[in-house]
Amino acid sequence: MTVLVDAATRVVVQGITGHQGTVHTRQMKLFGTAVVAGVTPGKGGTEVDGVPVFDAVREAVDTTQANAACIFVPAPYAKDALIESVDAGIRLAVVVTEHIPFHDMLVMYHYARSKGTRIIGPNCPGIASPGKAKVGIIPNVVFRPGRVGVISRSGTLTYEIVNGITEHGLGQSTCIGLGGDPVVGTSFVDALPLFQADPETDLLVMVGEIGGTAEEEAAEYIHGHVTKPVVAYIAGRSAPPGKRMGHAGAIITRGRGTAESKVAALEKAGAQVARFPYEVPEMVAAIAARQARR
Amino acid sequence: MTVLVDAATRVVVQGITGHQGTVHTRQMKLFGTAVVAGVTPGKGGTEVDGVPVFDAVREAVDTTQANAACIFVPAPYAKDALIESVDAGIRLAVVVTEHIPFHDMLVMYHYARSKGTRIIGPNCPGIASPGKAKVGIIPNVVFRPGRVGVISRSGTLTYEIVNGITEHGLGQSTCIGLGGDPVVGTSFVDALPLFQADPETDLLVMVGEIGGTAEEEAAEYIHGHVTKPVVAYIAGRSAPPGKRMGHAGAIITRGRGTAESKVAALEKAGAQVARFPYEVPEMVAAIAARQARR
Amino acid sequence: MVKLAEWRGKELFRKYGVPLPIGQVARTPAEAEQLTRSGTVPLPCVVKAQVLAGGRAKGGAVRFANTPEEARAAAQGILGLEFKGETVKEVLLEQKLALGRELYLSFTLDRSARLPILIVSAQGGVEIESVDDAAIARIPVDPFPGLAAYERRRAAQELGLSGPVAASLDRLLSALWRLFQQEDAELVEINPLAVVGEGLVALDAKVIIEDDAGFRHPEYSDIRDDRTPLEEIAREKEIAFVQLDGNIGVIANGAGLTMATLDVLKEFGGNPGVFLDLGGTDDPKKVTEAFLLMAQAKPRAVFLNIFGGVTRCDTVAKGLVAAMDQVPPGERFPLVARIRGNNEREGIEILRAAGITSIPSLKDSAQAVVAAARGSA
Amino acid sequence: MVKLAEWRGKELFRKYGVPLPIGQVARTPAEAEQLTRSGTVPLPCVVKAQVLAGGRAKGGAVRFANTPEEARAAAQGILGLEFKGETVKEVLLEQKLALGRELYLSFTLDRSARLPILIVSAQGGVEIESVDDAAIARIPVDPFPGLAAYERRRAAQELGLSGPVAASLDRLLSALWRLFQQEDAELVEINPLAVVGEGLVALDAKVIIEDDAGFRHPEYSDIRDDRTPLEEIAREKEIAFVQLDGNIGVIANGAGLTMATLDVLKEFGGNPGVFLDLGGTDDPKKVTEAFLLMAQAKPRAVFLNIFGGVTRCDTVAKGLVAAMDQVPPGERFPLVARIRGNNEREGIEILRAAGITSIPSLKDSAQAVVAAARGSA
Repeated sequence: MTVLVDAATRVVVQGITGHQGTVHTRQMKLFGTAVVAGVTPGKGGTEVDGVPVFDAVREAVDTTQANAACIFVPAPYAKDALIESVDAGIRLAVVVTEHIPFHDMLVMYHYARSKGTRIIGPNCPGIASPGKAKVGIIPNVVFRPGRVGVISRSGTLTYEIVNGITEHGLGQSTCIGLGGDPVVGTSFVDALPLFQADPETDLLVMVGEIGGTAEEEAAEYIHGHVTKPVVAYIAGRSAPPGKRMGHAGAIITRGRGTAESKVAALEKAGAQVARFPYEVPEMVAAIAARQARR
Repeated sequence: MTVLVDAATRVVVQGITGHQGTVHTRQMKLFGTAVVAGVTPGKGGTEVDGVPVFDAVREAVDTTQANAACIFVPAPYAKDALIESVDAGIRLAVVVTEHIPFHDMLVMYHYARSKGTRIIGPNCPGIASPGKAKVGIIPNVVFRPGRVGVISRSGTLTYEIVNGITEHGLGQSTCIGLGGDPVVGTSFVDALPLFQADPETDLLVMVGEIGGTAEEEAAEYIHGHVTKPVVAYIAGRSAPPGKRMGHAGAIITRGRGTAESKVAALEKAGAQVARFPYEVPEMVAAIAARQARR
Repeated sequence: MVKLAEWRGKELFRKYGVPLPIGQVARTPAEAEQLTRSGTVPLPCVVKAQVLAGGRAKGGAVRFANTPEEARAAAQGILGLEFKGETVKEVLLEQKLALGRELYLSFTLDRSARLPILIVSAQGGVEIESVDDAAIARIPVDPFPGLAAYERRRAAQELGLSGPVAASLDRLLSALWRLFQQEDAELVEINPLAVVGEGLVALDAKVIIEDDAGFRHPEYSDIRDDRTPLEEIAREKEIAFVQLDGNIGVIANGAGLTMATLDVLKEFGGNPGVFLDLGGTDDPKKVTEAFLLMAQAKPRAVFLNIFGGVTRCDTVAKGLVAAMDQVPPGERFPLVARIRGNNEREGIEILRAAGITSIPSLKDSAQAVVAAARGSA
Repeated sequence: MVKLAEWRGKELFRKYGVPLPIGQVARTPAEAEQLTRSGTVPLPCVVKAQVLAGGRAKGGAVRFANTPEEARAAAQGILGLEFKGETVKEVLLEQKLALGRELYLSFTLDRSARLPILIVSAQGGVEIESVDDAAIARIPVDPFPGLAAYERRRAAQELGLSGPVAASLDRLLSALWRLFQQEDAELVEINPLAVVGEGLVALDAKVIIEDDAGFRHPEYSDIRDDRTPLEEIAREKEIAFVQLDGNIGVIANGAGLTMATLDVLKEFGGNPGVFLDLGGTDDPKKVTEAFLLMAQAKPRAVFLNIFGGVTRCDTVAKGLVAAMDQVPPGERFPLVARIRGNNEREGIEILRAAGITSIPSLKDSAQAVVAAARGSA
């Protein structure tokens, strides 16, 4: 196991017969992931891209020993889909679905937690460990195996930065896109210890956004617990206060959660904070070069 | 720690200003228990038998470092009282209250479990470890420190049997009265491993009743995991089918949970099964004598 | 345990949106005729005795009617019937539907799993106990997220339903789950649940409300169980009291000790008839009341077997002595007492002053009361 | 984010049983007079502009009336007012009560704890942001057991309430908690919550319903936010679109990348005016629609910055090229494109065929668009 996924990861895709489910099943397989099953109620017995489709997650797990779920089902049914996975014994559930009401997500989070299932997302690109497995939708092309761990609240900005790292001749150990919704299954603080403990990760990239206080909490955690170098970037420094930038995670509320407070907290914790996304790969490359010299 | 309680147990009594709360606070103290706080909303600042009373469990815990709760509050408020204890970080909650609706108890059980709090009860006599601590209402007079572990679904029948063991010149390591309600926080199967692992327990007494299948499940567990000798007694062998004997746990339903099936399962698992309560101390004494000779 | 009659269960079903045949209750033959004549209940119809016991169809407590006159005659034939100890006071008239398959469905508690459980079987219309275990599906439900969509889909699959009937089941299960929780039910059972066209209809309704949840449901306080008059008085006084066929009265405290006492009495050839569980009372008046209730059951001998915990021995002794004086001389009975535990010494002293000896051993005392019952025969 | 006007929030409060002053909405001065003359709203009364912005009392949007004529005059004075960008179309008339203390109370989400949170303060009646942190109590609520009695007691304690007022708070909190959950609210706020005699009354109501829960609440679909007309069109087409003061249009995909693009443009002296987030679309028609919407905002230059994931580069390129032809010649603007990621090569080829060069570096492309915006000024 690198972080959460590895070659033993066996994925069941919930909502596999939908457009996104089908497209990303193919992409996950091309990445080298063992996508062993799909689930769409009523479509049991069919196949998608060679992957057997079941009516229920329990059947899929019993038949294929799936241990991770990738959820594409529409928002109104996402809560139920997650509960089904949890009850079937799935330990890692990546929820790609966007627009899930946070009241639903509260139930999902606390139920999954009480049963020992980790959620990544919702509204997230998922997790990928190049050369091992991908559960989610991050484009395959941006990756290259390596020793940089990436944790991000963004979607496409993650791809942009991962791609930049790859273009600088480096690679990634694992990349997690946490999702930017108000309630996320895995936060920076939850993900940081996994990378700190991961022997395949040498340095960490953290991509944050304005809104919420997840980056400030991450900074506190880094201060006490993370010894690996951290390069951070916070998007939205120039965003106008009070306007939404596409999702609820990006509202500046009451002076808390501003770019300034996040940057200050991270710098205080010893992280290098990039001012622009294209500076991240440069900083990473410089640290990697120093690490290589040691 | 013997089993669940020991000299480090610090008890907060919820509903301390009620009749039962007051009486048993005194009895617990006489047993040598550190009863450090009581809680009755609106009575904060008063005292019961020298024990300070608080308005909220959180205050009691913050002030007195209580780590176990004994709940006497009336059934309609018991669920809330338990949730309050769980949220205040109490790890062991003995619920003495009877007549709690099982739908409430389902919430209590699953909520407590998700937060790592163990419930004993409801409608139970509680737990006692002679010479250490008692959380509950088992009469002090029946006990004597020793090496017999007692687990029972009954109330007074437990006292009767513990008393018999004491009269035979032996003593108890820990005695747990699980309560006979349809949903209990701790069952035989939950309690058995604690006694099996307890270095202060040499042999086990299990007092069951007709109704439910807790004894059959205990027998299965004993078969695979319990190496200490077990003496069992099942009450209700002569009870007429379909009539209630005082609580819902004592209904014989559909041929399952009969005295016969319980006795057979326990004997098959290697337990000695007494036909009458007064045989239990005799069997225990015989085993203890053999153990002493070794 | 508050068992609701079919029609009351169906009132709940209606409230929660469970589909039912058109129907109404009648308490007289004339009412039955009127309900069908007016079209309130469409013809042909079924006329069903409103009793709690099962097996009504076999027992002649369910009849059919094609005309208002037949409805009257059917009601006439059923009302007043004695059915397994119950007198029929109400009949339920319901339209007769063109039925498809008959299914079984219930929500109840799985004690071992500590979870509500949904039980379904494609073999409905017969007693579920008689159905092969392999034909019964058990679906546990977590009370936190509640009944999930995938669990409802699984139920449909187990019942072999699809399309609109499965959609009907989905709604029905959601409704029944809410009923189960909000009404504090121990059991909600539909047997048979019939496929009618592209939908489902609950032909029967069995709902048992938990006694302990009474504080949330004053609306059920008028419902009487199948208790004897003495049991009913005991219930009002909150004394656990069970009447059977034997002749020895047992007063004990706690369900387990009461049952153990019974076991021992049987062992020595005794035949216990009334058990009275004082539970955790610590009020001498309640003990007196309980004792006088026992006297009304006219036992040949009474065994008082108390282990004092919450209930203290002296309290019981005081209550007992107070009661003894109130029993009319002609109704007195031999009493064997065994009181142990909290305040044992004080209790024994009070009894001794009233001329009663407490026998410490359960074995000895049980033998004594069996002998006393024989002696006074 | 569906912000409910005070009167709509109070309709919800009424439905859930939160105590309110007697009141009603008027849309004309005549209606205001009539409501008070008929006694529907008792006098003296308060007349409040129904706008979403705060600070109404200071801004003259809240007036008082002792007679029907005064009510009319007050409504006359408020209706049609421009208040912080909103035009007042409704006033709420409410009886004026003899107020005791004014408290603050709200339910919202604590993102860090992933729990609903109850926030109370004894210092109500002012903006909660201005209250000292020490005077604000935060009580997290677990959604499984729901708001517990001890949490309600703690709120009463924090607010310094006891006796009947505390009992009133207990009921109010239970009602508000149900509203918060069942209506999928992001925020339910009462400020001020006034002590009136031995009870509590909600003088204001601020309820925000979560957009994403719209599928459960069609009843809120008619409520418009404070959007510009173009933003409203974008909302209908499900395109995230924000209009500000600058002159550079930005089309990107994903909130993070959109914000990062903004940051970079500002760095190079650009002044972004419209941001359009394509999100995860993979439909060329939607890209065309988005682009035409952008054209209507009349930017000086447009920056297309796409990193292909779910959205593929060729899809965007196709949609873009299709849109370019539909923009009237007079409304055309310089376009700088940067497309990376999935199907990058194909996308670049499509753009090149239409005469557009994709600049791979974010830095270079951002500088190019800033220059273009200056050039076309």
